[in-house]
Amino acid sequence: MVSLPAESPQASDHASRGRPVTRLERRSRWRWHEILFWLAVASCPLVVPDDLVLASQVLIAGLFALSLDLLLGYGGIVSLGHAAFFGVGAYAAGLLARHGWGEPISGLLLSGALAGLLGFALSFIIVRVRGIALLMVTLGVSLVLHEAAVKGYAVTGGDDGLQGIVLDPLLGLFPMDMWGRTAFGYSLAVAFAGFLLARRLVSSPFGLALQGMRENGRRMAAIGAPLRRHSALIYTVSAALAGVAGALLTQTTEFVSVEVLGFQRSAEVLIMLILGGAGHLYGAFIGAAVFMIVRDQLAAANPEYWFFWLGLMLVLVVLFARGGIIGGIATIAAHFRKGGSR
Amino acid sequence: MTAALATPALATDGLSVNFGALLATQNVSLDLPAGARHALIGPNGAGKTTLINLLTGLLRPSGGEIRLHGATITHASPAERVRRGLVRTFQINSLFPALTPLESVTLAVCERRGLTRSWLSRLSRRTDAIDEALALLDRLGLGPDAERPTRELAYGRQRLVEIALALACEPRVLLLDEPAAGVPARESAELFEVIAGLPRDLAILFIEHDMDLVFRFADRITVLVGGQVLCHGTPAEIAENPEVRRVYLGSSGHG
Amino acid sequence: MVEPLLSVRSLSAGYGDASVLDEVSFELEEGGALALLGRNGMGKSTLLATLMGHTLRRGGTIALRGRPVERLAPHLRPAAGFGWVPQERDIFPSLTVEENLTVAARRGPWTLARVHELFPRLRERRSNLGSQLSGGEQQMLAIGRALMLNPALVLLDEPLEGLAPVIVEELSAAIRRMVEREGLAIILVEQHAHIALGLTRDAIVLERGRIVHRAPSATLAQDHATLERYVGMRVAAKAA
Amino acid sequence: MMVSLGNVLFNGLAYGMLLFVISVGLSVTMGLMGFANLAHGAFAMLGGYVATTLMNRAGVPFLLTLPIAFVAVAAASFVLERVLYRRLYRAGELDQVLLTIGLVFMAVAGATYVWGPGQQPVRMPDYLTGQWTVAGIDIGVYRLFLILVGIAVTAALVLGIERTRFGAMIRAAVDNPRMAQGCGINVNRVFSLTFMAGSGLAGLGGAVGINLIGLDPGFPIKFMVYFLIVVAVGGLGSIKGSLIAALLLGVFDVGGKYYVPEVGAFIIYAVMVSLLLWRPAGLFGRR
Amino acid sequence: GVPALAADPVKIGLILPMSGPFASTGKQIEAAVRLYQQVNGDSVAGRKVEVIVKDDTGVAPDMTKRLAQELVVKEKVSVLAGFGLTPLALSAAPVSEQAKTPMIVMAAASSVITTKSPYILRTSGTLPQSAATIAQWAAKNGATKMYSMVTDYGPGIDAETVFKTRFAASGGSVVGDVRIPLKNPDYGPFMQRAKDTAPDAIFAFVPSGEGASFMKEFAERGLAKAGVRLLATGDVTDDDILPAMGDAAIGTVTAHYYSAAHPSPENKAYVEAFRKANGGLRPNFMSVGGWDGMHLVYEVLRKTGGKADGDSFVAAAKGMSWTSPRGPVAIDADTRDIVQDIYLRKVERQDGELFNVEFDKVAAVKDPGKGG
Ligand SMILES: Nc1ncnc2c1ncn2[C@@H]1O[C@H](COP(=O)(O)OP(=O)(O)OP(=O)(O)O)[C@@H](O)[C@H]1O
Ligand SMILES: Nc1ncnc2c1ncn2[C@@H]1O[C@H](COP(=O)(O)OP(=O)(O)OP(=O)(O)O)[C@@H](O)[C@H]1O
Ligand SMILES: [Mg+2]
Ligand SMILES: [Mg+2]
Repeated sequence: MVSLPAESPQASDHASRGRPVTRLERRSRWRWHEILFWLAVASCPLVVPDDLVLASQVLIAGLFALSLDLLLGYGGIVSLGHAAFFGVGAYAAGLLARHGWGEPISGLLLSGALAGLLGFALSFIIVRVRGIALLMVTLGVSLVLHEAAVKGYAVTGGDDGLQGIVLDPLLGLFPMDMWGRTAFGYSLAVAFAGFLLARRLVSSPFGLALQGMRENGRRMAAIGAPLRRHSALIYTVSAALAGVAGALLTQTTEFVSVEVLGFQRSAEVLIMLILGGAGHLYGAFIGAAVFMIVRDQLAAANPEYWFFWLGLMLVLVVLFARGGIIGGIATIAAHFRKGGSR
Repeated sequence: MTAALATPALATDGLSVNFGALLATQNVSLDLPAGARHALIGPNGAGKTTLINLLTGLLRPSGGEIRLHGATITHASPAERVRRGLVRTFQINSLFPALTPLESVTLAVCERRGLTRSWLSRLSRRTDAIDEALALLDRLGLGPDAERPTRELAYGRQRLVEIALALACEPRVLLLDEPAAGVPARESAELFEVIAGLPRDLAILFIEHDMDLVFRFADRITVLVGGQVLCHGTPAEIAENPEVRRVYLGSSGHG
Repeated sequence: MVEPLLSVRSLSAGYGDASVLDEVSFELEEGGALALLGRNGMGKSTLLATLMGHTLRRGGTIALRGRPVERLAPHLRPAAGFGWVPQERDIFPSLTVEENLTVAARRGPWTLARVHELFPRLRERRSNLGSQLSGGEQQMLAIGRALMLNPALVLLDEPLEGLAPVIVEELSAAIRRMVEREGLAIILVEQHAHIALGLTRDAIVLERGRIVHRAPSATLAQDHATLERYVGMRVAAKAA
Repeated sequence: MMVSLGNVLFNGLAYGMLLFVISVGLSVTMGLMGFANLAHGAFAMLGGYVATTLMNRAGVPFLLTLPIAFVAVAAASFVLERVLYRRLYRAGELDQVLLTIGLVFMAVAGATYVWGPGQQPVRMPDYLTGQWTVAGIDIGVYRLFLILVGIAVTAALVLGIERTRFGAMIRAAVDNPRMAQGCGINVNRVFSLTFMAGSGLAGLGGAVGINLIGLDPGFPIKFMVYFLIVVAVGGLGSIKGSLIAALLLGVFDVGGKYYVPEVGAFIIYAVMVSLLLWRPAGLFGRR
Repeated sequence: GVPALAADPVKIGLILPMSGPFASTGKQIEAAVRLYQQVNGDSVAGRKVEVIVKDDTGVAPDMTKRLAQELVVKEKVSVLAGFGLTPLALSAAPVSEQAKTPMIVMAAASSVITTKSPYILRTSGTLPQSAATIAQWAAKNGATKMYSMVTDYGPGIDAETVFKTRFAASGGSVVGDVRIPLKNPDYGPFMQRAKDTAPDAIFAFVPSGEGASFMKEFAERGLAKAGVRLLATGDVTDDDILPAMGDAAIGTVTAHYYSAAHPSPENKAYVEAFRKANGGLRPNFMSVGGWDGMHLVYEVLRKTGGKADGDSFVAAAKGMSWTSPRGPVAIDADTRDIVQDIYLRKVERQDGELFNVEFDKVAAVKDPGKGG
């Protein structure tokens, strides 16, 4: 044994061992602003009862971005084709519902599982490449699926999208409604569940291993880390979450278009995540919210040229808030803690 | 001695590899009995690091075989070898810049104990792993820097983190590539005390250009030149060997 | 009085808002050789990096041959006369050995041929990528690269680290020659005090970013108490 | 059969050459400078608009618009580099992606505002239109012209970057800016020049491209993927690689559409993925 | 379905691709809608008519649906209108059905759309209308071997199927066909493929806006020289971009429901006003879809005396007919789709500009894509 003797009996309690609590131990505690965040989200139906449809789509995009954050923000595995999993989930849910499986929740889980399976399979070719090659391989896979969806007219409805999706009421009680009340409640519940899962994952020993892979894969191998296993696991989880998000979109809009597999979708989720700040979990939701709400407002104000202002926003964020919105907030906070030094 | 009969902890047979025209390793055979304190010396570019890369699976040999405690590992993956107790440090630091030493070492401990398989349990509950890491860092005098981002540590401190990472894997055969490089005299001496204090049955192969350390800690020495073994021997023998003096030691009086 | 080659006045610097050096002052005459000693993390590398303009300077001045350079852009300092062998070697991995040398080249006595002469190993590995060198070869390359700049003052951050004893001897001899014959000035950071002191005329000792001791190298080499206190000499002293 | 094959090859090569001329600039900025510049297509688009505007509004002859497009775009990129890009060299590639995507959005909207949402009309001079039939193969004059331009660009680049000390300087500056400065390399200047060259080429490519692939404000987004494929498959920073990758892409794209239109773009993606799995660093990747 | 006092305004939610690849469609329709209100005043039957424009970027059905929902829920619009492409219209259909809100399709052109909700009406046209017409004309005018090139999505496939059946029915044979991907940089290879099968004419459909590049390739590849004629739906020689196509386009025969050159006083006035209001922009077939959509709303409101709830609206709209700039049109009482004359036109130069000059027509064409 290299490590000193003495520890092991009452291992789990460090109060007895007179050492300060380390950051490692502090990192999985809930903080007040986290609770505040979710309360704020949950209060949407009271605050903005007319915007629940948008709110639910923000949550879905947020969940999608979250799934990417696990991969990118923690695992350091870039992907320009994450829509592949989103899309598979979306189509799975759509086809299930179309062919008689109208029960939403089981449909959601099934679709997620299917996407997860794809992720698992892909993880084995993914570990072989990195950097731009990785970007392009992921992108390539998603584009191949996109082409398949376009050509598979008979099954997917091709470029016209998949229609005729009918769902049973949620829990047998709540049908999808015009106002998006059910959609919002449903999305919120699923997104929060997904968040809890992700949060637990990143504060687990595996979460630390993920950061290790991000920092230095070569070294990870040299401390005996099963890299293939790790990447397979994270890919599966991330893909499954993405698939669930996709399925959620299908179930709340009762429509699937090939765009769920498109390059644009992959790029957008990446933008949202970076905008919010990768590697914080919350960045995913904040990014999605800011991106979609701003886009909505701009598009309403200036239907032809809103693109310009959106782009300007992104540029400004990069210039003034390195590491996305959360990164910016963090620096400002640090600034004040240091009593505004420098 | 005793190791002669017992199966060696680590053994290579005619190990070879080449980079294009350059024969970086030419059928190198060497035995490491359990408990060995074996030094590997030789001119710059002799192929020492390359040999370690072969042993740890970073490079695939073009010929020859590697046995760990009798079992062939010539084609095992790097991680697999580590799990079997064959651990190395890097000559040029290879660390987790953004993680703190504590995080890094805890990670190594978790990997060793297979804790990273569980992705739904809280790391913060594994205080035993964290304690082990802290203890290890203290022993290497890294306690004060345990929670600073590794990239901010002075070079010498980072060298120590290198070693801490290796030790956290509980090696049975430890390969050290110039562990003391960049660590000043006293610290490096202390470092080697720590290494010497490791479990007796642990076999150590270390590369070092600091002859004081080599001659104080090695019980056997292998000299590598141009990818080939020039000679094996006890420190005394090596110090005497005129060929070694010519190609490597120079006039620096030892022995 | 003759103007010193380098004069550093109450120099303070650090990284971000971490302050490392404070109020460091010293001078170095033309062709002088200065040993810079101190334990890990005391600021040796930071001092050299500051001379090259890579840290956040809080105050103080740096003058090379009377010309203030503390505000000079980093890429202009080699032209001003600085050469630098960083501790991590910082070889350009995607350049070949030869490119690593020529990319830095400036007119002067040091040419590719002469560097190859000093390190024959580099000629052999001429077309290797920087990333494919052995540790020691990288060290040689880093030194050769600094020399190709034909500087007036070379900052050597543990240049002997990871070199085989024979090479250490040759290189030490070479450095001594450069200093004595060619009037090249050096600042040498070296963990093995006895070697450092053997190669230099004067020495300063850093402790937590302050200069805590100055003395002629020869004197300091005998002053075991001080060395013991600030550097830790047990091993080294014995070997010296 | 042979004839159709000949046609496919010729048109494929021409199309590939076009992709090369546009993408090689990206291979330089992204490959050599390591800057994830998704806005590359926007520079190409700008080049295209400069050319069309000069031709349609000012009646400048086509061939003359090409160098102007190159210079104009290089100049524009110089400003952008100074004001925006430069601040992000040290930043992570994620921030770079966000910045450049933002620029793409702005460019798209800007172009719509100035030149309208539709396709730009272009009339090529007569000596560049029409086609000759050689041994049954239709040799489109304009496509022939494209191939020549591509060859010229390749020559210029190989002489200018791969054979010179400047190329080494760029790589050194990217590998380790701190040390590069320590070697007296003016990292900022090196980067500006490289960036201008890369963008200028994009502009040139955009200008010669209109006649083949059209020009509308969606351009930067429509072709982003193609440029990335060329750079990735060719291997970051390798000019030879980009050339071969672009030609492969061109031939496979045209061939796929000609022989098996049913599977459409499928082929090139499949080819790309398998090539990258086979050689993750690209055909001629350095790193 | 909120009961509206005759006092408060009738809101129309206009969802169009104002940005993105199909922005020109949105631009044309919006311009026509605004023009209609300019010309005919912004109130009818004592109620003010208010138009709210939303941009769905043309490629995001989920956004289209959301916008439709929001327009109904938040803005309380009584009519949804616009819809640039088939998938977008389809995604919004359930909204109109659930909310019983009339939905006027002003652009999207595949047949199925109107079947997806009992509240959908169409004022643009369907591709089968044009495709069937050109098929018959081709057969009558000596084309025997034809090659079909269409864009690979709903409308294109509609066009192809209808063209093939009708052309075959009238004795011709389609010797080959190809579906061009919707997002496609280069028509060259497809054109080459067509040329190599040596047909005596090509039937083509590409979305409005793509026509220019298509035409360029047709010329470049020397198909005309090889004696291959180009017969197409009007989308290919879209008035919006026709002027830019150059002489290459001259002689192209197309079938469609609107040409800016349609010789009628209504159209003269319309083109006049449209150009004046939009800095010389020439109105295309998209624009009349918008114009007639507004006209439909106004007429219905007149008829119902301002009642705008879904059922009375649709009831009133069924069978309604009027004279549009494009000529006589009517709303089919049972399919709610548009019934209109389909004209045969040839591209010619008239006082310096290229136009689709009409030389023949088939009167009152119903959508062949449905049952018929
Ligand atoms: N990837 C590579 N490609 C080509 N040559 C290489 C590569 N890696 C190492 N070499 C060469 O192989 C030889 C042996 O390198 P190695 O690192 O094993 O030397 P070493 O004995 O560790 O030297 P040092 O004591 O300086 O670390 C060196 O000459 C080096 O240039
Ligand atoms: N990039 C950095 N950011 C923040 N702090 C740093 C950074 N680099 C070094 N430091 C701190 O500055 C102090 C001095 O470091 P420096 O590298 O100069 O020490 P040194 O004397 O060179 O040590 P060694 O002998 O190990 O090389 C150390 O406390 C180190 O932690
Ligand atoms: Mg080595
Ligand atoms: Mg140092």
